[in-house]
Amino acid sequence: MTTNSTMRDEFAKHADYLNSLNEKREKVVKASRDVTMNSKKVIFQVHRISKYNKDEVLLKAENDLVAVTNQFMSKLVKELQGTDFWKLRRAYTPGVQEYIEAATFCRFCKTGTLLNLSEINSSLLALSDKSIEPLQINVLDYLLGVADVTGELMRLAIGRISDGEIEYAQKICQFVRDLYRELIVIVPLMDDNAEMKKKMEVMLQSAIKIENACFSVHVRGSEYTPLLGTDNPDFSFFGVSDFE
Amino acid sequence: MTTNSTMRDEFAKHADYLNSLNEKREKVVKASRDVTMNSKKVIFQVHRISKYNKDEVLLKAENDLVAVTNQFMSKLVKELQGTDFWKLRRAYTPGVQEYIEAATFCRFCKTGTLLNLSEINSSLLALSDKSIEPLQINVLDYLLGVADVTGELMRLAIGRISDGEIEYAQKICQFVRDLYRELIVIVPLMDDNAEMKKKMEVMLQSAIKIENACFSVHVRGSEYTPLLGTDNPDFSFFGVSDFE
Amino acid sequence: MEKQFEEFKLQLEESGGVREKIRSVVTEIEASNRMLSSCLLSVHQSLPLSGVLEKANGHIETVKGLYVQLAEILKDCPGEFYRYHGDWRSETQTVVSLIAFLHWLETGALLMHAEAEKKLGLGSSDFGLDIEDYLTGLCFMSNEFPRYVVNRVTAGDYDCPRKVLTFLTDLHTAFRMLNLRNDFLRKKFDGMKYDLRRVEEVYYDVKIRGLASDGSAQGQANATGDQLTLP
Amino acid sequence: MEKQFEEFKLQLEESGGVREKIRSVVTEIEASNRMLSSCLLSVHQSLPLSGVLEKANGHIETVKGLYVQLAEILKDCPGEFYRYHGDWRSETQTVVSLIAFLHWLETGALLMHAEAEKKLGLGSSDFGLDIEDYLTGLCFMSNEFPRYVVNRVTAGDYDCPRKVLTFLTDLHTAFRMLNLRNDFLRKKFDGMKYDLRRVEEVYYDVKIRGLASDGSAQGQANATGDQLTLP
Amino acid sequence: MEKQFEEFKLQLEESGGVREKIRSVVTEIEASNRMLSSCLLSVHQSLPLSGVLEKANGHIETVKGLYVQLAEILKDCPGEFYRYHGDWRSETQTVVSLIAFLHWLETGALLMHAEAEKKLGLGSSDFGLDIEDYLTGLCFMSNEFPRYVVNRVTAGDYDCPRKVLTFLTDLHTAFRMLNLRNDFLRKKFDGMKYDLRRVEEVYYDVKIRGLASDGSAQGQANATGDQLTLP
Amino acid sequence: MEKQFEEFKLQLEESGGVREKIRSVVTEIEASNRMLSSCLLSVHQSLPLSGVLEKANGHIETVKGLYVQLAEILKDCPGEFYRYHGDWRSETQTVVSLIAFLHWLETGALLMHAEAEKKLGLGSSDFGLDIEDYLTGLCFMSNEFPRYVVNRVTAGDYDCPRKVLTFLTDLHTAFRMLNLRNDFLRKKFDGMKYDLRRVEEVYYDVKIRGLASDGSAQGQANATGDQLTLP
Amino acid sequence: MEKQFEEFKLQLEESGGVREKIRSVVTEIEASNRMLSSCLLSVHQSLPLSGVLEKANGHIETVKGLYVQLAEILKDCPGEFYRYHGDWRSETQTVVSLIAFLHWLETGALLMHAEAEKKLGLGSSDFGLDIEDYLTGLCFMSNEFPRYVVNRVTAGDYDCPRKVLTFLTDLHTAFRMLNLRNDFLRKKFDGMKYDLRRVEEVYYDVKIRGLASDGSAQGQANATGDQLTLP
Amino acid sequence: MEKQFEEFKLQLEESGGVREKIRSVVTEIEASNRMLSSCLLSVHQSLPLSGVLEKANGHIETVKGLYVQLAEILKDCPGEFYRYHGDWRSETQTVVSLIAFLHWLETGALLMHAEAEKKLGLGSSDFGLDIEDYLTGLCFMSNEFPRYVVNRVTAGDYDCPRKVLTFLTDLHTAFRMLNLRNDFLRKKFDGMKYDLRRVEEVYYDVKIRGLASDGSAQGQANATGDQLTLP
Ligand SMILES: [Mn+2]
Ligand SMILES: [Mn+2]
Repeated sequence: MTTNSTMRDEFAKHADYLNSLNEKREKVVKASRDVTMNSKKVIFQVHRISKYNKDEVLLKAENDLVAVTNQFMSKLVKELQGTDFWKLRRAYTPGVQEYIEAATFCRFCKTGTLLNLSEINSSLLALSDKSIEPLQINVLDYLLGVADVTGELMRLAIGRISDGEIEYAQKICQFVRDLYRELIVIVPLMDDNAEMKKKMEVMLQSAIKIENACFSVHVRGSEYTPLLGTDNPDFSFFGVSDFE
Repeated sequence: MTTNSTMRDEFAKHADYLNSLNEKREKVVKASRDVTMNSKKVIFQVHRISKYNKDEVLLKAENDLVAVTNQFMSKLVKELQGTDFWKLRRAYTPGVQEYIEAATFCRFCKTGTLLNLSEINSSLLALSDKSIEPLQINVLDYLLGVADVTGELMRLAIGRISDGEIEYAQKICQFVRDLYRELIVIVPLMDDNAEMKKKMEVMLQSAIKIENACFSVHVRGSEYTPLLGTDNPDFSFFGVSDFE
Repeated sequence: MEKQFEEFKLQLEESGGVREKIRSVVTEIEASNRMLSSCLLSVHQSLPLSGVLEKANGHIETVKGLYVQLAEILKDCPGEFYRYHGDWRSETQTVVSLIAFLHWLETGALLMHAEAEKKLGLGSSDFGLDIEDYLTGLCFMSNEFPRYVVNRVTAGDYDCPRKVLTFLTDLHTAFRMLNLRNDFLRKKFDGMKYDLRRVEEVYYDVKIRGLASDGSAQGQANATGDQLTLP
Repeated sequence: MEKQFEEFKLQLEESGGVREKIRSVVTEIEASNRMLSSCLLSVHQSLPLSGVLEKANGHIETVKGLYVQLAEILKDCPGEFYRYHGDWRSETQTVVSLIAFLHWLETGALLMHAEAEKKLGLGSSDFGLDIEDYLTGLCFMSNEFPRYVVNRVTAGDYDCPRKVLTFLTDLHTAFRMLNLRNDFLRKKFDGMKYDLRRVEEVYYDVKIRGLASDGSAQGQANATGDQLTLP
Repeated sequence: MEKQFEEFKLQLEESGGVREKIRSVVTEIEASNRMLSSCLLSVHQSLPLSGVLEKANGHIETVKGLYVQLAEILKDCPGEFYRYHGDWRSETQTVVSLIAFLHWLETGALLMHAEAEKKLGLGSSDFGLDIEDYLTGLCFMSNEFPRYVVNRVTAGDYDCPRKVLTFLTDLHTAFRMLNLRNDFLRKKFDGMKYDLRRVEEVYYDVKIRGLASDGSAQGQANATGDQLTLP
Repeated sequence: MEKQFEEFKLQLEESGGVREKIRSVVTEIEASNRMLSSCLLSVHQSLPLSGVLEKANGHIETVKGLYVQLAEILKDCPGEFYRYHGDWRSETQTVVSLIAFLHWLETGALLMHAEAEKKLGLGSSDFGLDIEDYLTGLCFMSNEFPRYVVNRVTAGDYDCPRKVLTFLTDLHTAFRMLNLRNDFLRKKFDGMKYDLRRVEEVYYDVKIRGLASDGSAQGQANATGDQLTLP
Repeated sequence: MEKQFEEFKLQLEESGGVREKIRSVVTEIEASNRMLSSCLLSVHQSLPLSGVLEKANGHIETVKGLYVQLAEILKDCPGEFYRYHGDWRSETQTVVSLIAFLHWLETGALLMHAEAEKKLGLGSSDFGLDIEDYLTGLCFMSNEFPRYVVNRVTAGDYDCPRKVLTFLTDLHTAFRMLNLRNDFLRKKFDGMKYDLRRVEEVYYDVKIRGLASDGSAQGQANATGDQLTLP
Repeated sequence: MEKQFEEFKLQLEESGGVREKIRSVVTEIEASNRMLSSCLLSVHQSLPLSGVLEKANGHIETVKGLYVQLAEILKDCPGEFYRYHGDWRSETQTVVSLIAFLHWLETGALLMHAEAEKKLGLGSSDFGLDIEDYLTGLCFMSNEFPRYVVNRVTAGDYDCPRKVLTFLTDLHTAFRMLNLRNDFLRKKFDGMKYDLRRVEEVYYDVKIRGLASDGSAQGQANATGDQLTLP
């Protein structure tokens, strides 16, 4: 019957389309998982920082990050080439977010600034085959990743105080607060902000944890300021440096 | 300091252990996803069955299943070799369950019987490197997979009735009921049966759907039994055979 | 930091604006769909088909105009079709089900993907008809048939079940060529089996009573008007 | 079908029996842990340490006996250690935290994984101490230190904070070598930072008041008994 | 500050008191609704209709008295009808569904909004019957019809499906005129089409078996009592 | 203080012991319920009823023995029935539903509360069958009927729906007399109307096709075995 | 069947009535607890203790009266104490926490179980104070102490932490004797160690600053009123 | 029937239009609230207070304008304030918390209900500030204080905790006068005691270290800007 075979031709096309879409999605999911796992390793590497090994530790972290970019992000980029990025977003967003988290974490530790989306995206341009449209990370994934980095910054701040680097901790505190103040205005504008709203709550808790740690150091230091005959609290007693 | 360096040695070992465990887990997850996707394809192939193409469709399905076993299950088996199977169970259970579902589905359509766990496990023995302990699917994953197959059997039964194969549908109905009656006694004995309990509810719903379909055919057929001058309902009117 | 976020704010406000524009068009699509659906529903009440079809085609023109507007809006956001896709997905599935049903009423044949795009004025630009939406729409269409044959038979049209049954059987066979994920579309497709079953039952009811024609003799006596002559 | 399920039933009942046996031993481990914990807690009240340690070591013997029983039970299920692992995981983490704390009180050093296994009578058979459980136990141990130093200082032992601080700092540094997943262990490890912070604060408090020895002169005057001489 | 909170205290106690009074009346309405519902349910068992209706009308008098009490309570809170509206909304929707069903049994016609208000003793004061509650009640009423026609046909009343079908079709058409928001009412209305569909199927069942009268010949033989003569 | 807690320790251990004993018996009850349930499920497969009933009654004997054990345990805790009641409540509701269904299969009548107590060996001591548990059990039993009538009809027993319908209607009417609180039991009872409705539909399906006997002519020819002769 | 349900109706109404009466008394207990709690809270603001205690004892008289009412209601339901126990359990735990805290303020000692019963007018009849409720109440009381010592120290009472610490340590030690099940009470008790820890820290704070008396010299200078002289 | 539904259509469209207008204004209120909130957050960073306040007051002007728009919309629906109240309730609670916090920063006093209405341009017409919304807003404001005092102390303002503590204690006492229902507001108020407790702890931390002024000596040296001089 003609109708029947026309229908069969039509659905044969659709079957091919669905099969290849699924296969692509699977490949993207796998590439995204690799990015996640290796980005996490970079983050742990940064946390190995201490007062004295800063440059060395960060150098290694940065190299590791470059490796993630070249080995795993490039794979993701390759799998995605020629696809609508928004269509498969749910398949790769976890990896991309973790990558953003690792990259912005490294940058903050290095320079105290926020790594911009445009910088990341231009570094991705290099990975793409020139002939096809390159992967560009969208604002939403960037913001979701940036929201996560505040949790790592909180951990970092607590560690810095332990190392006696009070000012470093205060810089982190300031940075997280600034991020929060910027984001709070932007969140309702985001496409599907349920996930982000949860992250904002976590971020606020992180900020409060840092503030409480700074407060604690401050009052403890202030108690003896007069005793030590100086106007500024002396935090040199903090940290374990003096008995090592 | 000695203590310090002893500690470092100790934790270096632990770090290696955790890193390799994570990598192995990732590989297993990926292999499991492949098994899932390709087992699903086998299931869809079986659903392409009709009154007339049965042998041909099932032959293709069985060949596809063999391919899943040789290409993807073998990969999973390879990744798992030398690991404690129970430790990484959560990483591979989705794939294994879907594989069980596909394999038991094929077998039922071919012979009307339940493919046993021991049969599956002996087919897996062939895939393993002889020197290392081979992967053997455990009872729990087998039962979870078998529970899922009843959903596919329900779909099959509805289709068979459409094709006029009432008796086939009734055979499926009987099979699903038997499975349910056997499982209901076993479920509370299973290790962590929350997932299975949910599946049992779905299974009961599947059984009821098949029963309702059989009921519907029966009363409709019975209405005209006297009219047709026979004792047995005549279902030859069901199915689209007669106008093609 | 501030500068980047300033820029993000602008970008997000812009895409928020796009969304707002889409929302407004989609609301209109939804209203038009309701009109179209309401109009098509009268086939269940055995009103003269020609009138129904004419009116329905009028509504489709409206919907087409709205899709053209959507496509226009999206033109300013190249590559972002799937970013906003969720905003009109459900309405598109509905409209596909309606125009495919209408098409069947008119021709007795399946509305192909390319034809559907054409009917909605799409496909030339980036803005196309997503295949999964098209397929879901077909499943929704299938859900209308059981009710349709019941009401046609009640109205005395005993030939309708056979035609519908042939069509649905073919459609179902074609669908089975697809490998679906465990998602929305598969669930909808599962429902199609039940529609098929129900239509078979009605066919059986008329057949066993000798009411159904065997399909060879077209144009047998029927008293309820012009609906039967079409498909 | 029936035959296979009959067999499954037997197998599952058997493993249910294993679980029941495990449950019963684990309940005893939990009780012993409570005794051990209760006994160790008295270090916060500055009772003479030697008595505490002796009593504690008695409890550990009991626990060891129970772990040997567990290992015995598992011997009949080769390769299924991780099948039942969840049933004693939490208690094992607790016991590790307690014996590691005790070990530190006795030696001032970290209880190594192999030592922990030995103390629990494990490691020779299939039944070992899971590494993640060991690490989690160490995190729990760390949680005890802030309270400990506070109470030691209250009791007049101004040298304790420095010792604890050195130990915890080393432990924290060692932990940072690990790449953790976003799981339970990572959350527990995150908590260790706060313990460290709290101990630093106490150390700062005694240091700034000139109460802390600088670590070079051991055996400075203290009046509260034998606790100080140990670590 | 204190003075302000003093005042708040009074106001909160006052509105708390109102709420408590409402709660107590609403509990009684709920109980009366259950009685009324239970009484109306017996139409499914083909008891003589006249007895059912009489008894039901008695219950309605009780409910009416309770609504008058509610209106009385609200008189002291001008402009606050919608403040407390949620407290009796659900019960009102139920009672509307019941009296509308009863009204159809008695007259075969739709209970109008104004009639419903009158039956409940409302409308003269600020306290009226919210339109959306009225409409929701009609949707609930519609849910009763499938069961009703099934049981009527079982009892041998083959004329009932046609009457109900005409009524429901008209009601459904009227509802379709409304532009409902995407809310509770809309969902309930969307459900009405399933009632319609089921009634169509029952009508189909009697029609295809030649059991249905064609509607022209009233008063054909029936043996199951007075229910048939009414609508 | 110490003496008081010493005493508490004893009392808590005592009630802990009671709970442990109960737990162990309840686990066995649950397993027996599963066996009984699995056995009763075969009525859907139209096996000869007598065999099913015999086997089922065997399981009931087991359950009865377990309830006697429970009652024995509780004898030592006068006045504390309701203290531990929650520990076996759910299993009791299940067993009531099973024995009440079985009783209906055997006699076509409702298992009375006193009969249920007797079947479970209860009622003589303090340990009785809580009324709400009994009622909840009846609601669960009701849930079995829709599936049962469907399968009976498929097996050719066209008289079953009428009998079940009469029984369920009576049961539902009896329940409606009760003023249930807004709780678990009420919710379960509210669900019973869906069972009733489904049975009505099945009865409708056989009735409209002229398959149902009218209940006057008992003992008509049937070939599918002994199930039909019982209720 | 009808007769049985008739009887059930009576029994359910009776127990419903009991529940309603209990509910009404419990609501009053809850309100009185709020008053008592509010009154006791002022100890955090260092108001003269004698006034607070007097007023608080007045509230306790009210609560006692309400418990006598409860006991009166339960008298008619012998053996059913635990049936309704859940209805007042939470309020009872609260009131125990309040009167135990008050008792400590007055005497510095733990309110014994028998004393608590007496204060609430219970114990003579079947209606007693459940031991687990009493213990849970003590855990809640413990939660108040950290806040209390913080505010006392702020108010200049540097001796309070030591007294509270002794009391809480003893209480904690006594609790540790108990073998608690893995339930609500156990969780609450596990929380007590945080209270203990916090009080230890406050004691540390005053001790390290040389503010704490060593406990031997009673009656040292304090300026903030009569609170210090009591416990 | 048709006429009635015609009328309903008009009424539903009217109220739909009102809702749409409200929605659009409320979206703007939410955005303004976000700006205001973001602006107020900078008080935690010890920027000069005067700048923050000025900017914040600008945002409040915007919000006020929006509330005037809302009131304008509602003017056409007399007596229906509470019908639509849920649509802006949450945003109103937020804005109250923000302006009350701002007011405290400026004056050290509580923003009264009448003042809040005035700040939002409300109160003259039917459109007022619901008391429960106002109170909920105050609870939200209270949640800001713990963080505020911590950051003020870090910035060297040791006098802030005492001031905040006095304010919060008074507010808490005032709230306790109210008999809150068991609802959202009650839960929010119950949370306020945690804020109070945290502020007490911060005050304790500065007091015990001799950092807090005793409140008698105003105007002591401080270097961190103008925040200290205000409250
Ligand atoms: Mn992270
Ligand atoms: Mn499946």
